[in-house]
Amino acid sequence: MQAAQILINALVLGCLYACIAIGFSLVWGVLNVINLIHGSFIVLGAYLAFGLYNALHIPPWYAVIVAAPLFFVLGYLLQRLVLNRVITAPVLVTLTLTFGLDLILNNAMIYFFKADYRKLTLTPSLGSVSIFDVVVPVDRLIATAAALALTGLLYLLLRRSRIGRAIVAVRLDRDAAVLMGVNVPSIYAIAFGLGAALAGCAGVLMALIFPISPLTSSAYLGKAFVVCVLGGLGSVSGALAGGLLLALVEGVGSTFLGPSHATTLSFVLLIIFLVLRPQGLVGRKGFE
Amino acid sequence: MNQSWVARRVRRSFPLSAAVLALGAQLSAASAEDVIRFGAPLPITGALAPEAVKQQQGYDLWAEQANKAGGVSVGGKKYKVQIVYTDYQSNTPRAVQATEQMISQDNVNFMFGAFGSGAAKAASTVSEKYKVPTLAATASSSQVYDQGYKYLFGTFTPNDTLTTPLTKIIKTKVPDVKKVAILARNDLFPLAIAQEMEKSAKAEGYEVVYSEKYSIGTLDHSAALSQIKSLAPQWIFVTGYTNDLLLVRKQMVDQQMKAPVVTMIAGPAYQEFIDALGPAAENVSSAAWWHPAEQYDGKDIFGTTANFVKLFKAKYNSEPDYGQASAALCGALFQIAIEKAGSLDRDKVRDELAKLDVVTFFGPVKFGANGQINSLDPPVFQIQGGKPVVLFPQAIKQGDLKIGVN
Amino acid sequence: MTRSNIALLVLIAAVAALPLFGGAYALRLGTIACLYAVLALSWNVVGGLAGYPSFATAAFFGYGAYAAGVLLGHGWPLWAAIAFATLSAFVAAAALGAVLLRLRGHYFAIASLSLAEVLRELVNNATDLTGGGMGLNIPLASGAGIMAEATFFFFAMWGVLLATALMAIIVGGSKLGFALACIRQNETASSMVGLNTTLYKAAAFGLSACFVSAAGGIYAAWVHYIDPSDVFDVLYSVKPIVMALMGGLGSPLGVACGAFLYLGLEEVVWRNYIQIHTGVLGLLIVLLLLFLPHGLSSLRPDRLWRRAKHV
Amino acid sequence: MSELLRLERVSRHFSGLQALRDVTLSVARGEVLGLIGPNGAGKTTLVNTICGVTPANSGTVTFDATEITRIKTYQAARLGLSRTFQIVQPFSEFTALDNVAAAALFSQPGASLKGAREAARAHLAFVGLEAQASQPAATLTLAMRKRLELAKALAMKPKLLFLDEVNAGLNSAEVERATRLIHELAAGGITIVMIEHLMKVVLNVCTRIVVLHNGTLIADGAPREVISNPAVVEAYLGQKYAQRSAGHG
Repeated sequence: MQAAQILINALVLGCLYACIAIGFSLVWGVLNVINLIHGSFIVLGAYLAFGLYNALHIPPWYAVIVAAPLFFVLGYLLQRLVLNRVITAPVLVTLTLTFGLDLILNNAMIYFFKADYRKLTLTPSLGSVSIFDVVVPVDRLIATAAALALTGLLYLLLRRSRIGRAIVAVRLDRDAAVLMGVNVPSIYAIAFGLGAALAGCAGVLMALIFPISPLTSSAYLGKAFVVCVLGGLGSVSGALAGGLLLALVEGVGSTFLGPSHATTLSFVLLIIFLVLRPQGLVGRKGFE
Repeated sequence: MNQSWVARRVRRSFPLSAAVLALGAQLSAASAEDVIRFGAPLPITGALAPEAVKQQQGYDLWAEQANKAGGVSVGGKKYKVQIVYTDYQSNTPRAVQATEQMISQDNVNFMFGAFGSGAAKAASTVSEKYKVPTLAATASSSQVYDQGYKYLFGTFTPNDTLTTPLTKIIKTKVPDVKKVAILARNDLFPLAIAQEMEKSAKAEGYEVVYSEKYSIGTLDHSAALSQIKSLAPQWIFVTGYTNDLLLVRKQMVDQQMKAPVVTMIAGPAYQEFIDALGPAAENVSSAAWWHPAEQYDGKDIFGTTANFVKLFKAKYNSEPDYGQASAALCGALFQIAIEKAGSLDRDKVRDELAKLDVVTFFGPVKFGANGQINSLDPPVFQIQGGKPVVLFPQAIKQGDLKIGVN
Repeated sequence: MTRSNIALLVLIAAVAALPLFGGAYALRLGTIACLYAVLALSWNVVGGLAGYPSFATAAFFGYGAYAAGVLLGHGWPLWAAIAFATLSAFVAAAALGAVLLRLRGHYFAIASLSLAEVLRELVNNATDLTGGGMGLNIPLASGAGIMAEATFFFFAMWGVLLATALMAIIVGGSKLGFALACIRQNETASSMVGLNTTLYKAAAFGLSACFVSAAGGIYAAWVHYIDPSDVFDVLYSVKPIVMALMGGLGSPLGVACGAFLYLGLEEVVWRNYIQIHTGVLGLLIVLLLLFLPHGLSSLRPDRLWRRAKHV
Repeated sequence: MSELLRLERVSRHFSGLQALRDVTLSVARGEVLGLIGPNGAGKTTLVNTICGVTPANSGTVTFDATEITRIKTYQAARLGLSRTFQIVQPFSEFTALDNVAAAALFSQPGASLKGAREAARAHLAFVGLEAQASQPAATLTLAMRKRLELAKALAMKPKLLFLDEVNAGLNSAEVERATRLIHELAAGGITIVMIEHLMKVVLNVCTRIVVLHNGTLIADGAPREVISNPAVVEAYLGQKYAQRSAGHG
């Protein structure tokens, strides 16, 4: 019985992890930038959901629709005005720059929202549903469904739309894309905007389940790292594969080794994958 | 990927102007006419930031009351009170640096300890060396007071004073409790409480079927909780800070975990915990070093507990919890000691603190030889009907333990 | 022995004069300044010279703090504990480097970043050895008064700084430094001319670890109480990079100046903006990277016209 | 003449693409072997496989009587296998002198930096670059960089030198000068394997030619015979043209 419960937990959590990681993976894959603000974007999204729910009673699954454009614009401007100036710099500079930006954003959130923990509690609490004594909370199911919808939407965008094809082209080979007439700087800005929108939406969904505080941004960022490396970069399937693997490892690990070893296990797994299979489960070798 | 863009070695014949060390060193020390300055290092940023807000509220309330009453009388002369804050970023080494900076640079007269047992302990080494009396408002672990320091005092009784009375109540009130599960945050204070709990439980003959730690920043506890659920303990004991306990409690409800007794320490005492969880907080039991329902008639500036609660609500319009109360108490105790010593001499004030035996709004205060208070019975309480109800000590009992948490 | 290296040694000698006129707090700042310079100079060997973006400094620092802390707890004298921490860090980092340094760019950055995470969790869970989440008490190395202890630890850290600076200078002029420069410019071409890249990279990673570990050990003895989330804090990995970028990558003198400058800024910012100092620090980092990618040393007038040509 | 390099049934594939198929080849000491074939025939892959950049998936490579199939690139360099790159790979921030010094320093373990710099100066003089000794490599012209590659290869005191299209992108005067250098090297007794498209140079310098097409050796012999061999012409110019030229032999 317990095995089924762990499996279901891992499945549900895995989709959430995928949703947390997909924006980060897109920015890393396309712009070749490790975006350390990603965690704080998620927390900002959670605050937005908290504000909308308490002030205007807009439940999170609708708030996602509000969050996406807002965060897209935020991401687009941030890339255009700040990140674009150092986009050709080595990883050292871009990574440290996003670290600096994260310090600013995180500190601003502590300053304006005060650091204490907030929890978005839906007044008609949704309780949980149980299928032959495996119990799953409804709000988590909704978040997982929305997460899958979000990743599916991105998958379609990348596959079907012109912008999507251009983004994938830039990810595969920037120089070739330029020759094909792709306006790379604007694609960078759009991709970063998309990444921020995905982070914001993930944050809104997380607000359903986890407490909201600027201090959780590093936890979200850590998960995004591990999921990207395990699953493989810049692709939706990679994020899903990585998310599910991480959730399974943490679930099994904490059951048999104790919860405090779960995080250790995930980072050890990260290093093993990095050394043996840097392109991840489903990624393709051949790009930095 | 060729990295010559920045990493190119730049040949330079002569470096920048002289080292900037001098730039950072000096800060003008405020002129100290008749003002008593108290140093208060707080984790304003970083993981413990929510606790800093509470501590500051306690200190400010006392300072305001003291100054409103004309200040602290030192040998007949009235001195204003000023509290010097600094942010040590929830980083213990920074707390040590902040303590030394306040003592040697800002020339504070006395010190309030940093938040929590770890930082308070590390910083106490510095204040001990400078022989500055320090009152730690939130350091409960006995390890903090095991270095034989003379200038360190703490207003929280040892951790076992929380777990032992609780275990006794459960032993008498809930006879069918046999198996106990303990889940603790891997941090000094929560881990120390969990270890004390394990001792008290085993002393009462309970079988501890699960005793594990969860790492700081864990987002998802469902794996650990489902394992606990499969062991079906009657008593689930979880330690951590407000955020962790909110998360654990919510995920227990998500997994429909039921148990006759669920105890959580250091969360339910906070109003945010009750507001955030609503019905899920029902019947969760806990223990803390102080509770607004207590009725003590103190000799300190606040007088009765009720008066303290009234003043606190007037200033911050929220129920005070034990963290805020303890911070205000430290101010009040310093005031009593200074007025008794009749001087700002640190050794005299220290001796007064050591000899202290006074009833305050917080309860009877008497420090043991190691500086840790040993005269209080921390109240045990349970959340009933959305309000914390005191179960122990007998003097302020408000209700009986309700069984069954779902 | 280039002029900039001589200037570096002169600068370090000048720092040694601090106890003559500084109080206990100035000594504390001086000790932290030496610590920062050790971190930055050590990082520079693998980050500046070899061009590998290492975020592993925090892992080595934490390792040194706990290795020495545990040994001091078991009665070892301070110098023995520090020596062990230094040597074991070199060997461990060299072995680890041979594996991790096969990765490049982002992948190496992430692997080195998660090194500190893994080490912190291992220490967190080895409760009986390291005290785990409860932290570790380290017995007082010397029970003397305030000034005596402050001066003792200042010179201990200063000694490590001197050793690190000498290492940086020697490596800069040696075959190892030359090899690392080749690797940074073009690793494939380097192996084509017979350069055993794995060996030299592992040596560089070891050198970037041993003195940081020594500094970690002295730090542990100095603060008497350490806990995992403090000594494995990611800031110990990021700060040396910002310092090196501030001073101008590659040259030991620039990096050391960057370290001292960073401490000055951090102290001023931390003192005056209680609520928003992390934000201000973030702003400094962003402005530095956007407008002064070659570090402040590129501000000198005679270099300005050359920089203009680049833009 | 004793044999210096032997390849037996060497194959190499890149996940599906069969770059080399059962190549068997032997190179004697002092030979100047021309390695020709259309683009994508696997010429550079063959050199990379010998030097250990892309180790062979099957078959064996023996050099100077020691098996080097699984060798690491830096070990190959130290055994005296040195090469120039089709796309030039200098250490751009180093001066020309340091570029060559790097080769001298690391190819002979135990060499000192000072000694390597002195040796480098001599090699630079040999290729006529001593005037540019203290110039950063990035500022050299293409022709100069090609010669710098040559000087670097020489600094490794090679027993077997691979020249990968060393004349590509050079004007006729520069080709003339490069060919003279290769003559001098061959005269000095260094065994050379040249990947080259300019038939004029091949015929002028090479003592023997092998032709690679789709990863397999399709011809091996004296330069004159090989270039008139119909299979070779077909490989280069396609089916139709081959019949016509065969018609009037």
